[in-house]
Amino acid sequence: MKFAVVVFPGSNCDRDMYFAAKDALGEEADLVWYEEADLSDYDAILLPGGFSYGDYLRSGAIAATSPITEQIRAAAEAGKPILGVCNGFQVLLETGLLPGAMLSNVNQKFMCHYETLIVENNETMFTSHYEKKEKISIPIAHGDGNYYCDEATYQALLENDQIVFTYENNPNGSVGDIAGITNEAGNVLGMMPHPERAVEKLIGNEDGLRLFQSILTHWRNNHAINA
Amino acid sequence: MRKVKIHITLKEGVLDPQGKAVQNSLRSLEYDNVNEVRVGKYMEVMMEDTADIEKQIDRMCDQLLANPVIEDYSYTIEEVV
Amino acid sequence: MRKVKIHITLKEGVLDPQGKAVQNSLRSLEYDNVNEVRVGKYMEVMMEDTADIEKQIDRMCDQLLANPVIEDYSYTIEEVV
Amino acid sequence: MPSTLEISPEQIEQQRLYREMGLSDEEFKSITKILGRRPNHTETGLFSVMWSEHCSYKNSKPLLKKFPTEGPHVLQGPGEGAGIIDIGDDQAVVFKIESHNHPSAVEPYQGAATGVGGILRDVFSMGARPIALLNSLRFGSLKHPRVKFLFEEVVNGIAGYGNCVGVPTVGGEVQFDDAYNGNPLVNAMCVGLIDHKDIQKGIAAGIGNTVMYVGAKTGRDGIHGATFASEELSEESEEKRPSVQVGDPFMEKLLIEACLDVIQHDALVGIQDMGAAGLTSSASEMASKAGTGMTMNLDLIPQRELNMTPYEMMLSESQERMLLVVEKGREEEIAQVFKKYDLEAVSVGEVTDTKRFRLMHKGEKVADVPVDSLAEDAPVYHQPWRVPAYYKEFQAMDNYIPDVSDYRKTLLDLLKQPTIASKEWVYDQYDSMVQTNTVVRPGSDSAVLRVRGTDKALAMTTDCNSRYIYLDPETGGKIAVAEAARNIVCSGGRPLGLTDGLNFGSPENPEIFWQMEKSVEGMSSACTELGTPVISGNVSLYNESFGGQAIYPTPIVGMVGLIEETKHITQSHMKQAGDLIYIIGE
Ligand SMILES: Nc1ncnc2c1ncn2[C@@H]1O[C@H](COP(=O)(O)OP(=O)(O)O)[C@@H](O)[C@H]1O
Repeated sequence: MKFAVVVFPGSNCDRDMYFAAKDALGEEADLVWYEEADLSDYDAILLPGGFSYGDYLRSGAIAATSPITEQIRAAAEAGKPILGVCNGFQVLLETGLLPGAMLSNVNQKFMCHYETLIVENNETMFTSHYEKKEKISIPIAHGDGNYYCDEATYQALLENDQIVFTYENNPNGSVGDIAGITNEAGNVLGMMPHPERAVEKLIGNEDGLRLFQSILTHWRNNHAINA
Repeated sequence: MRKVKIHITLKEGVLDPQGKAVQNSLRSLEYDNVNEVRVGKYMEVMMEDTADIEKQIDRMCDQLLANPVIEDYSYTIEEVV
Repeated sequence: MRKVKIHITLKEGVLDPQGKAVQNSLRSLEYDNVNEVRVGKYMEVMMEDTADIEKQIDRMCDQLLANPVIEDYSYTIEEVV
Repeated sequence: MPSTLEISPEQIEQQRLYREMGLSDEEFKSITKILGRRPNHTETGLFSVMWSEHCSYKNSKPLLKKFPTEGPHVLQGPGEGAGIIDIGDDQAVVFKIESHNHPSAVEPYQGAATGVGGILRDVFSMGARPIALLNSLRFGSLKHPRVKFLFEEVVNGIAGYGNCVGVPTVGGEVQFDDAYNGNPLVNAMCVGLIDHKDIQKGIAAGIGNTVMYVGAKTGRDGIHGATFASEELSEESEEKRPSVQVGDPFMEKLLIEACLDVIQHDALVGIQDMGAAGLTSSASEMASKAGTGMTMNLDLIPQRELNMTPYEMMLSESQERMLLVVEKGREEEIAQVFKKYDLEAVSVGEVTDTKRFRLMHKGEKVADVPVDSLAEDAPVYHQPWRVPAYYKEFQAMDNYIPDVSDYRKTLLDLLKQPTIASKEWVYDQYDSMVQTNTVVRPGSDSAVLRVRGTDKALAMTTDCNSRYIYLDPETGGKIAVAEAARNIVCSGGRPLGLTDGLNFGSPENPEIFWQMEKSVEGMSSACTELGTPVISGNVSLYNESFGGQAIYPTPIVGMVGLIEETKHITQSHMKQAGDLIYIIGE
């Protein structure tokens, strides 16, 4: 399986994402610079964390206007798995590929530590290796992680099972303790916590690795059917 | 040349964490008569005049400067010599 | 009740990385007539009136809302009923 | 501060305007002698910043000579942007600490942020990828609202910059004491990783080669920052406020990536960041080190503001700027590397064989001075010293033995001290995990980062108990080095070497100079004993607050150690009930 990690100016978890796919998962991965990218050959697209364009104006806003978002949109429509982590999530919100918007953390501070997440939906292509309601420990590192959407959107998220991860102890004020959501079709996942930071025992734990394994399993199953 | 002054504010009903924090700080500095604070953005854009300048500014705001999910915008245009 | 509208802008000559980034982004979106963007803050403070309200707002700005080292501020006071 | 070209050499001399720039009468005289004429305004500016303590170490050089700086594994000792130590497998670790005390006292967020930015540039300009940041902070008593504000904003500034550039902040220390009420200390350390073949030097070699400027445009910010850092804080410091620089971590992130690309290009000859004293120090040092000269055309310098004078451009401390020397004729190839990141590399000058530093502006020669006179010929002062009265008093006292009756209460009281209490509030705001190498995060003795692709790891720490040093600088100096070494060893590492951040009051006060000398002697003897050479460092003097009250002597030790195998990594917390506890040592 072949992963593309899209690098925007100011992305800084791009290599971490690359190592997670390449070394921890053991699949092919490329770092692709946002201006030069041709995403058509890739099986999955990873939008890494960081501070694209310095987080100026609004986190993810400027990156969302760059031409590559058209390719990301096309890949989303084609049903490819797209994972946006942290700043990648913010970019997905700003492009409208996911509903809602991001506000600053209630305490107005950047925070970096492990949080316990609850797997609300293990029937997505990103979470099949988890149990439903399983508690996993994944690092967060963000200043603008306070997910906001209006009541109607929230109800729709609930009804369609789009809420994939919630926080056990909401650190940032997000609506409904939301840590990660998918689009309606279920192939675009945005989440604030960093699964790519939890893929090795040496640097913490492996709770995030199963997310990447789930993507691989999904791809393999699809591949077997197509082949 | 025109100086466009753009105000971007959070929509009513959207919680404003930054405003809330400022409000709390003001309260702890004993400005007891402060009731509510809302924080938004203010931009000054210098641009050359065009026939459809208002349309253009609207597009700029919709496309980039404001996020319609959470923000409203308004602007005034001044002539600069 | 008064609604105080406060504008906080960077002093002239102070680097505005945010404004610069927005400006570049507008340029790459082909708003070629945009020359310069400066980004500041806009706050709305609801407060009860007092005799020395202006003095109070000045103090609030100096103490907390603006950073006098790099920012200027100005405000208007409106009556709200 | 005069800032127009109109000021004539005569005026500068007669009205002693050089004093406002920080030059003494003696120094001005020797400049006149070096040039064989009076310096003009721009030239006076060049000398004033290059001869400031911050750039020339004129008061501290005699002390720095005492440090052991060599060892079989030292690849680069003090003198370049940062020191380098071999860690085997053709890899090396690069590190340095730097202070940003005065700017942080005036504008804590930007002061701390640009301190982080500066130390990062020192490391990546050597060709190394920055892999970790640490810091060492001192504040007054948290009872004072201003101190609380400084504390919060400094932490905020460090987080704002470090988090954005994607270098994890993995350790540090914070102490509070009334001695720092008017003068906080903000020292930032950066650690980088490099392959031997990539090591760069800041040299302007090759007559005829082109000098290129990359990064942010030059504005009027930070003019005279180096001199500012070499004076006591006073009421006037408040007025000098516009001299505080604003950082742009996004620009820095682009520079990191672009510079790490460009060092792989064979057309690159030398690279250095523009730190304190900006263009002046980077350009003159690069030429002086290579034994060459340099001519720059200031009209070509990218400028953010209108009508900037040569004086302003040369003294500006605008952040996020780098100076490169590039093989003649290959400028376009270098410019292409930067273009990917939307950065413009502009040719601004040429390397010459004249050993002179010449500046052109609007067709006129605005400066022409011997390069070495700026970078090498600053005066060196052996300040007089005197044993402080307080020290004699302390020595005469009996040892104080506290009378503890209620251990529980005393323990709780101790834990409530801000200096002892958990620093989680601080380090939770730092991204300590980005780059996914952090094995031991803040909260243990040292931070530990694995070296990806190997089974090795690096341990790192900053330490200094300034109260000990105040009480007895020589012993305290030894303790600071020994504490850092213990922290490394406890984490499973062998100490490799250290960087020092010497923060003191005014060297012109004989009692303070004595503190400096004694603590450096103490540190040096511990370094020799432990085999940990000093490979880089920084000196920050004149740390005194309004009333002339000096800070405690605070020579901070930043140490890095090598852990041969990741299985040796140990952490400081208790692992499980029933485990035995031992005390080793005296
Ligand atoms: N300013 C800081 N930045 C990052 N980490 C810090 C800072 N201050 C303290 N820490 C971390 O908190 C932990 C405890 O620090 P400290 O109280 O100085 O302990 P010690 O005396 O054992 O070194 C250490 O891991 C240290 O790295």
